[in-house]
Amino acid sequence: MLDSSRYPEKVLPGDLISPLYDIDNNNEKIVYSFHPGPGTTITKYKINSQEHKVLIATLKGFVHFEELVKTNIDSEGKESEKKEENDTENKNKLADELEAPEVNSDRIIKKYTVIVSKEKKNEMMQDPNLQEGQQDEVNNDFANNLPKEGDIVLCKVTRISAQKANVEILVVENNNCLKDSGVGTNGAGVSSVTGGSGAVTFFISQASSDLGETFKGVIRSQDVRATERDSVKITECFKPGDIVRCKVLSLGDGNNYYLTTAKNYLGVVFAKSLGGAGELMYAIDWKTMIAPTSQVLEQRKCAKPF
Amino acid sequence: MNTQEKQNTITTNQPISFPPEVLARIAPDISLQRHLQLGLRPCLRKFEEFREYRTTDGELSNKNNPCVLGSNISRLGEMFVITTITGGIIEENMPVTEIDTVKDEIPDFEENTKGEVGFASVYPIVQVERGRVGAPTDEEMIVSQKLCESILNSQLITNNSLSINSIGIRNAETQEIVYDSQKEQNERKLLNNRKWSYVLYSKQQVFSRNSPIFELCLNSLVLALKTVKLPRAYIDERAIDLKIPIRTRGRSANIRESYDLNFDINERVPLTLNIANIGFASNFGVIKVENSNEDPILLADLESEAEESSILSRISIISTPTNKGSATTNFKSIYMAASGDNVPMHLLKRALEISCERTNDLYKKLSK
Amino acid sequence: MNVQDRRRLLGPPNARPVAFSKVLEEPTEISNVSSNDKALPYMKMGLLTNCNGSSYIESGDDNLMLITSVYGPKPIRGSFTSKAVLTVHLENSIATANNSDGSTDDGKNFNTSDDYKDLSFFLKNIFDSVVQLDKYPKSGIDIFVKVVNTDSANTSNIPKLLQMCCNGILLGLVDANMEISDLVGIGIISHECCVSFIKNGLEMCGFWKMKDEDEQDIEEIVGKCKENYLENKYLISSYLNGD
Amino acid sequence: MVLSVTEKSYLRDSLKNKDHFLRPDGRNYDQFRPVEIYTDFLPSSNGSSRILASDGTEIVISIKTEVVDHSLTKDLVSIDLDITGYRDDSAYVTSIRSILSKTMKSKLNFTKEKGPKEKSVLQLTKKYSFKLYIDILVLSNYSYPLSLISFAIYSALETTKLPMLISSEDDLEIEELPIFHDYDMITLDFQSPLIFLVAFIEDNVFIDPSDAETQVANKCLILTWFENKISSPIRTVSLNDDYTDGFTLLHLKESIEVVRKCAPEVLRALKYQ
Repeated sequence: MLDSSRYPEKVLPGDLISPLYDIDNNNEKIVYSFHPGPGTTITKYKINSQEHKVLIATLKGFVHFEELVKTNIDSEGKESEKKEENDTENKNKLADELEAPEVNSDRIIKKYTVIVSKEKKNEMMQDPNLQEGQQDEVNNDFANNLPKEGDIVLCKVTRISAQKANVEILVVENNNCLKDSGVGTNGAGVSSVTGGSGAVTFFISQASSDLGETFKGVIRSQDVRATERDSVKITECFKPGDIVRCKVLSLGDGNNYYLTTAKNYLGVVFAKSLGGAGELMYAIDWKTMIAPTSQVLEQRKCAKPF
Repeated sequence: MNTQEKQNTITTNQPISFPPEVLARIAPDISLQRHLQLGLRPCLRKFEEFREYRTTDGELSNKNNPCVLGSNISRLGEMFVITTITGGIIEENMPVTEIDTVKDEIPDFEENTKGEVGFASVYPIVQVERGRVGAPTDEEMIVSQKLCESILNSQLITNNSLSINSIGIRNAETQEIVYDSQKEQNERKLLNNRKWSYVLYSKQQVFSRNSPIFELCLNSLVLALKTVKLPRAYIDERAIDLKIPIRTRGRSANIRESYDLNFDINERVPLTLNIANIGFASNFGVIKVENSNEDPILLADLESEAEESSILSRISIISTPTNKGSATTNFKSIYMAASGDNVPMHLLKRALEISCERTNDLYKKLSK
Repeated sequence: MNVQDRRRLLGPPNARPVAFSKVLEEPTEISNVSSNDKALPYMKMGLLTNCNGSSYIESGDDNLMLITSVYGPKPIRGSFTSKAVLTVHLENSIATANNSDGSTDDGKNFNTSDDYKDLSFFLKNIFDSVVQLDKYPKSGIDIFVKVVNTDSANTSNIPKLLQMCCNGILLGLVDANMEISDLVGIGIISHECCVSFIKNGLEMCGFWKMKDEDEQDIEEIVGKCKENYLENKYLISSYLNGD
Repeated sequence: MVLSVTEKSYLRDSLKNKDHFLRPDGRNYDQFRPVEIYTDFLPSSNGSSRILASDGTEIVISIKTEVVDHSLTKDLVSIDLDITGYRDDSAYVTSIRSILSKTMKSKLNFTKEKGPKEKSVLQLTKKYSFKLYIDILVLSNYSYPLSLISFAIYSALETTKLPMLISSEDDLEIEELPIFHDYDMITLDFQSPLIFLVAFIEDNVFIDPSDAETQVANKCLILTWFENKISSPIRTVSLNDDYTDGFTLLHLKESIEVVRKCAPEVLRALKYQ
């Protein structure tokens, strides 16, 4: 087990946390290899014209060591594969670096991801990869929660066309709400097209959310549902103003994230009837919603409400 | 996919739910209704409760910034505004006639007979800090205009209080400035009976905007105006005789006044305001709670995105405090837009009542 | 340039700002310098609620008040960028006499918008080297620094201003939980020279010297600035730790 | 031209090595690119110059003067800078303009003689001074032009002809406008500062970086050469967002050395024509 008391517990940006490799105090054979996670990075220090690579903190907070692989080298292959499914980017890059020490047969290598976060140790260890279940706690650590591949996001539909629906990403589910967007920062909710921020347009198909600037996304018609992808009619799935739960497919191009709703639990969660003028509707099956008092039925690609 | 299935079995029985912060972001109107149904507001205040108002006067108008004639920092909950007032002068286009000289000699005469004196305003620029640069937003423009009109209509500043009635003369040798009304009468002749008056500008920077800003801006502006001290103007003794119109270089072809008025950094006169007309503003919203057959409810001092974007029926009231002398309150301005739910009579009355209370409360607090 | 601004209420066009003839340089300035080291700045994080990070700094000695706000990461338009674009806007929000954003002021020593833009550019360069921009793809990080109050006599003290701005931005970034590789800081020695350091003074990331003074060896300058930087860094880190 | 990631890394590798330092155009670390300068070709201005760099950068400078009452006018230098392809209010242009105008202002107030005869270079009589209008037009711009602009200003000022004063210098008591000679001109007794740009990559320091080199440099240092010594402004600029490593005292010292070595030669070359 890693003796984390050897390393600082509370850090400020720029503080040294650990070298990239370290040897266990008691057992020479155990080598710890540290990898930068959120809130840490590798930097070079030059001391006496010799370069040393070390891990430093980039956030203010508490240091956590998360073991990447629980067992020794034998089962390492399987384990890491499984992990990589969930968290892709960092570890691929590191894979190369890992190769070298693995050759040394009699040493046991333990890999740790070093994380700096605002919370103290025990408070934060909840599974961050929950896909469907809901967390009650909202993680307000905003900056490190930009939408990334695989994230579930909640969006508002801003405009639709035959091929795609354009949306604004409001929140990454179970994560932060960006404080700096919203009516508060961009002036009063209603403003005219001319002058000023002019974020609001009068076209019904372009109902903007008055939310300042948000990350934009696009749901292409073939990403709306998993079956009969070619016969999707966007107008029967979304209407401007709907709140949609989507999954991020990719970072997309310069303007848009690519999103999908091709899962049961993805789709419209909130919609109002009659193009936003009516009342809140409820899903009765996966493609129909009903307004409770007026009994208006409308077509949507609904998210499973349970 | 193991985990996936596990998730499904766990969650099948519970409906989809969102944490309050997320719901407030994705569906502010629903979030607001849920709160109101519980008898709460999203900001956790009571329906008719205002946020705390804190203020600091005149801190930014010090020796180091002589250009700042008056200032105020007002804080309403988390939102705050920094108001600074600067000045300019303008030469009044007054024909040099005999009537003017008569008026000058008998100043009382003018006020008594005329009765009605013109009123002046300030020229405000409102900036909401929002992480953007560039042209002002609609809100900023609208609020600036409203502030300008409100100050004018509340008859707070008379034209007289802004006009420069006496001009000092700086002795060329001793650099001393003399404000001598006797001597000045004579000099006035030398100055060809030209008249100047001050123009007031204000700059208001709103930080942490989380609610409508007009009321806070107005209150802060009024308080800042109370602190304004106008620097006295003087003229160089030598310059009095000089009468060369200077053409300013460049594109503007204006002829600058030949008298170079200077301002005395040490000698300042407080701006006289019509104290009786000082009014404070408060705002209200009216909204109907869904799933209840009751009348709409009145919310004081709107705050947060949810309230602002879903409550479209608004009332904004400027009222003067009840003074010792006059027991009645004067309403300086009432603005109502029922673009959302209808506003019933009793709520409007209630709003007026509350606004009086609020004004009196503010006045008491601020005059301490 | 010459188009009249119709979006703001600028008042009568022929008005002239109330301007004061130059204030006599008060002899208190010498005592100011000596007390420079003692008065501690007042710092506060999280002043504003509608941005992701903010800070307020009031330097102890010369009434310099700064409000820093950090916005972002927010989306940027145009082509895909794999890392964030950082911008710094330094603004003097003290009302200038003519009331139009300080852009058309005449003749003051240091107030022109050009100069402020230049300082912003310099600060941006410093923070480019510490903010972990590649963690924020497709986004922009905007930093606004507003000078709310200052001794007008001391506006010419650019290094001091830069130092305070640097501190303010740093606290803002920490408040926003933005990933930064170091507590960058600026050390000053005089009214004309400052150096910004990272890695406890092992490396520099900015150098600023705009006016000649008495002959000084570069080594001496850097050495003295480093001392000042370490003092300043101590202040910042003890504030952050005490928080 | 914007380089691709691969090109950048190739270029950086060839520039960062101390032993196999190789610049894309084969220059030495202290070697300038050739420039061509033409002077005095604008008949309607007091002084002018045009500079052509080997990478195609072309700058035209015109200097005009005006006689002003220096008690009324605070700035005796006015600099107008226009760079093709950049907005006037972009950080790039404003930063260069701010550096230039501050440098010129501070250097022109420089006085050689101390004591009662002390006066600035531009002072004409006790009441009047020349005011310089320096208009800079960067026609085509392939690398950071600050250094070249300072060379061009130098050459332009060298050839600037000012009318010769024939009235009395002491006009404080007597109200009198300065009177000039009909055709005799004098030159300005002033050596304009030269601004040098030095780039850092890892441990290497080299002067006059080209556009490609600035794209991979960590930081660039601006140094000024005035009155035969290093002078301010000295400051850093970053000309790219990709490489932002810090630098050390060694870099500063080396760059000062390089400028010390190059500046007299550059000055001689500029004087020669």
